[in-house]
Amino acid sequence: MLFTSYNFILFLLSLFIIYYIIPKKYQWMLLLAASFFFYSFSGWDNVAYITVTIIATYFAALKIGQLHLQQESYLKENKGSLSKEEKKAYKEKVKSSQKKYLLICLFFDLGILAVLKYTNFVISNINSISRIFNAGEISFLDIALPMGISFYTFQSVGYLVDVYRGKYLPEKNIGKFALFVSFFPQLVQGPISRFDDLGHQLYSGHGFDFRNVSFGMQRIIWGFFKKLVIADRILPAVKTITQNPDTYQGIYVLVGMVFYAVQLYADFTGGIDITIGIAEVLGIKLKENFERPFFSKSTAEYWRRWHITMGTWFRDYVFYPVSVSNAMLKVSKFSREKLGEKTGKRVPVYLSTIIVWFATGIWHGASWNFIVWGLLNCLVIIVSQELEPFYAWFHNRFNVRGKFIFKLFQVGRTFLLMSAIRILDCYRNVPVTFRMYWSVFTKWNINELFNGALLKLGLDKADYFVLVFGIIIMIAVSLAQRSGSIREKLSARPEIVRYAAYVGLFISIIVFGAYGIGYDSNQFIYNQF
Amino acid sequence: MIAPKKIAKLAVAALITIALLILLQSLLMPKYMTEILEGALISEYYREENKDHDVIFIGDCEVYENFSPVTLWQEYGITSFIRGSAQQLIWHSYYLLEETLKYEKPKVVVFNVLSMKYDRPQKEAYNRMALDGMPLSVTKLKSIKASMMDDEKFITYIFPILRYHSRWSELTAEDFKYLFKKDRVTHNGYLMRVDVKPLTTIPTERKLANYRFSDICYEYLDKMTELCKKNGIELVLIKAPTIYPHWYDEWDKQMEDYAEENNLLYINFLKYTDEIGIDYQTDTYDAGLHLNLSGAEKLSRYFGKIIQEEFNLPDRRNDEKLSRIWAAKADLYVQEMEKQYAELEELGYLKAFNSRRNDE
Amino acid sequence: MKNKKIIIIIAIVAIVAAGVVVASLGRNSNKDGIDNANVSNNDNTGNNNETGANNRDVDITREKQGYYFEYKGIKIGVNDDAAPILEALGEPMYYFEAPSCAYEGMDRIYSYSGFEFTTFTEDDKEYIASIVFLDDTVTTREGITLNATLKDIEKAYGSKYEKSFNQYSYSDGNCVLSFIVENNAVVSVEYALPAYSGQEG
Amino acid sequence: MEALLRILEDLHPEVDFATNKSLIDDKILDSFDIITLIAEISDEYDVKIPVEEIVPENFNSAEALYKLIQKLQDED
Repeated sequence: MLFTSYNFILFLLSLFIIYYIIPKKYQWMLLLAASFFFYSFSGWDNVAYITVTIIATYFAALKIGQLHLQQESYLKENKGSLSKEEKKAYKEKVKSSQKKYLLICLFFDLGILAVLKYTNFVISNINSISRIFNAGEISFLDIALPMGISFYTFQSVGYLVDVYRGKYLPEKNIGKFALFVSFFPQLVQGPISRFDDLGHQLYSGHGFDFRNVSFGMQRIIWGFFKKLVIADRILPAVKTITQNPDTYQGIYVLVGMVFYAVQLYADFTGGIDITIGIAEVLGIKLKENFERPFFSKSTAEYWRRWHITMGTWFRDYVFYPVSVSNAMLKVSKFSREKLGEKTGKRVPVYLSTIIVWFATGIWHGASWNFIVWGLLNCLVIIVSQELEPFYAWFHNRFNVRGKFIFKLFQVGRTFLLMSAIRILDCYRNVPVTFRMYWSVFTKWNINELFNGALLKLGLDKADYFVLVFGIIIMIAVSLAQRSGSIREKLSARPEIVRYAAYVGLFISIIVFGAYGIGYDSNQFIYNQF
Repeated sequence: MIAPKKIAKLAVAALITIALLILLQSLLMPKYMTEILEGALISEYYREENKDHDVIFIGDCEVYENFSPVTLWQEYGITSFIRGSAQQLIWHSYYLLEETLKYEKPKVVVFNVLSMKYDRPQKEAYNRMALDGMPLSVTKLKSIKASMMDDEKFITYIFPILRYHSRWSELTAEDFKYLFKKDRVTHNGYLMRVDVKPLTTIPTERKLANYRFSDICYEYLDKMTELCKKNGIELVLIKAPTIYPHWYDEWDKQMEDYAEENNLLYINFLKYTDEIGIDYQTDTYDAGLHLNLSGAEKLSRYFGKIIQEEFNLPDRRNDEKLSRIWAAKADLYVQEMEKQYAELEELGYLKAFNSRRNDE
Repeated sequence: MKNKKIIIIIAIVAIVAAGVVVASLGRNSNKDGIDNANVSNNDNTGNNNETGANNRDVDITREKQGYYFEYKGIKIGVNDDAAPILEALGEPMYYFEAPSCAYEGMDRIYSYSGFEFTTFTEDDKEYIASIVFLDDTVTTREGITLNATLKDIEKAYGSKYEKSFNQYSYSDGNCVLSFIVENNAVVSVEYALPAYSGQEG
Repeated sequence: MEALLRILEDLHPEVDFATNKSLIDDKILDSFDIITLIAEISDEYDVKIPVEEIVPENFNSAEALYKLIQKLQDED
């Protein structure tokens, strides 16, 4: 069921009403039922996959939790009678059996994701290699990727590893744990939540609080505005440009990049606003996933403000474990000896970064586009890290660091760089993308921007008018958000202004939204990940 | 809970918003006043104060282009109204009849059987033209359910703004002029056209794999027959004298058998074109697909005599009130005729019907 | 010290470049049908077909595949651009046009000796919707015409047809070639776009 | 403690690690620095900081970090 479908809106409204009618202690059960009902629309086989992941993770975490408790009580009982070595040996024994459960469950959960998502990709690569030796071809598996599998798998893995690290005890009630994994708003495209964050909120009842409901509703409407009025309206132009690389080159590639950056931002942040809005109406606070990413002045900063929960997930469950693992410590010792202290230190860090970015890329999609997307991001981060001394030299040569113009330059540079790399999502494959990058420099057709060619991209004057109107509002809101939440500020203003804002936004969605016959409302981009 | 004062404010705000949306909706919905007049046919019936007709026609362009209620009145004193719409399918016709019976009880209902050949919804535009004009009612909901195409959503018929919102960039003066009041484009449902385009060729008849009408069509025809029987109305099945789309003999046979089984009157005018006096060189405006004014008057004169005798419909021209009403209608009828002739003289074609064709 | 640092940077750049090169190896991996979740086209088709939006043959003499009719060397296939074909065939014997109600479309029928075809209009251009035989003076490229028998059809086209009532249809994905057989003699031969197949004239 | 301060200064000379109590919260130390720090500490104090200890409380100030190192030392 799409977020932008009438059924979903009906489902949402009825859920809100029932949620606040029934007694608080049944609220989490209602949410669980609603989440599975929502998920069943994407097919019962998908429900089977998510249930399997839930059960496997639940039992593995339970077992690991029990072992923690056993260890604690055992150590407390014979506190005095054990020597340091015995205690250490016992701990090792418990640790290794816990590790066994952890690895089995990880292999299982991530295995499902890998098989469903990457089999065809692997087959196609094998085929392309075998085609060189014109050996036979393997036929493809026709499995549709379950909705949101990448998100709920990562959320379950996060929970399992936290329990293994003893951060908190596992959830005893399988129903409650199932709700944590399948909580429908975040199921489709995140944010990827942590159990100690979301768990208790889901299970504790929430009374009707007008402020929550009104703020939540506003956020939902704001999300729909970005998705329907901006993202879906600019989509045809992005499609025209990126699906006909032979006709649209040179300046069009830049136009395509900027348009796609706008579309992806509006689509993804819009979807997350709807998600967080829904949770807020239900009295649940989800983690913010964006913090005005396009105002960041460097790539590293951009990746701390875009898709934050994914970033922190990869940092806590991939980057740190990898870079602190014994293997990596050995590498750092080896590199420090061979290459000297200063550069030697960097090798393990960069190696872990590459690993993380490769994982991020492949997680985004089963194709070389995304792998290269990840690696390019990694390259930019590493190069800018390496250029630190150059930056330092540059800054004390011309002290422009504070100047507004320089900040503007940095923001512009980061925006263009990120959009350029991000366009890999759209082009058919990597070579085409690189050909397009190259065409930007070689094919000079800037004049095409002004001779009305823009109107042939599937957008007419009216569309551009709406897009400009929408983007200006989006930028204005982001600027205002820097000094506090818009909704707080708005609630302080007189009624007429508030009424105009809420209803104006609502009506502009109804009238200017790109939905209905002729637009066929599109899935959220991140739905297919 | 929330303070009562706040609830009152919310209620007021909600009402204002709803009013705003209703206004926007009527602005954004197409008006069908200067082009594609066929879209305005259905809604006209509800603005007719004198809903007292002995004969009701239902069907597609083969009724609203080929019969003239004013002629039926002038020649035989028969009061009639045509509830036609562009490519009206049989389920549209049935539910339209069901709804009309809420307003009045005619003596005779005339249904053109061409739509028996369509066993599935054809085009969203035709659905909208057949349904948007109807006021919200249970019958309308049933009709919507029966006629929706796959990509259509039910809610967009309840709140048409959800469908027509994208027209904001195509609004013309017409949309503002006819925001609240609409002109009358027909004469009791007859869409007059005086222009002439002689018949040249009749396309060859193509073989079909299966000539039998589909079950769904027979189902609705049975429902229509049943509804008329229940209300003591005479159902007359007709096939208008048009040369395209082709009316196969096998189809004609099926309608004859059906009429016999349910003892209904079935007339295939294609067999009586000479008696009616139709001359396809002067009586059609699109080379034989539809009749023009002179053709429609001839057909009405011929058909009026049959149904008056068959069902002894009273000649109500002596009813003082009715004749005053119909005299006014006759004046409008003549004015329209003269206007169209003048336009034809001046432009060589009728603007209202040809504006889209020229830019095709 | 200096050159060691440069080696490191080169190494890292090499790793990334290798990734890119390998990717270009995998170039044709995206062509053969896997759905690479190409984000921008949300209709999830993933691989857009090579011949652009609508694979309509403009050059009438070009080699064609699948079912199409040929008359005096002029190749006429469904969904083809009608203009060049009309020009090549010259003045039709009969021409009939039928605007559907409220101008929601315009059917045009062009009749020639032995066959006729109807066209539909899209963005002010006419495309062929269906081709019908009028008599047995014309045959399909496989030699079937009116009064042939079912066996002849099966011999020419095999038996993988779809039968509905007495109509036997063969489809090549773009065009539906259908024969109506009454008491074992072909009475109708029609090439049609799936949407227009079996439509009465 | 001095060795620890020396390592920290080596990473960010401009920061006064003795007094600063919010190295993570103010985003002074990013994930790069944390990793290099862990590698340095494992050389200097021969103690391996496990992943579950990489939390803001332990890294927000030099004292907290040093307390962590001592805890890990007497555990082995």
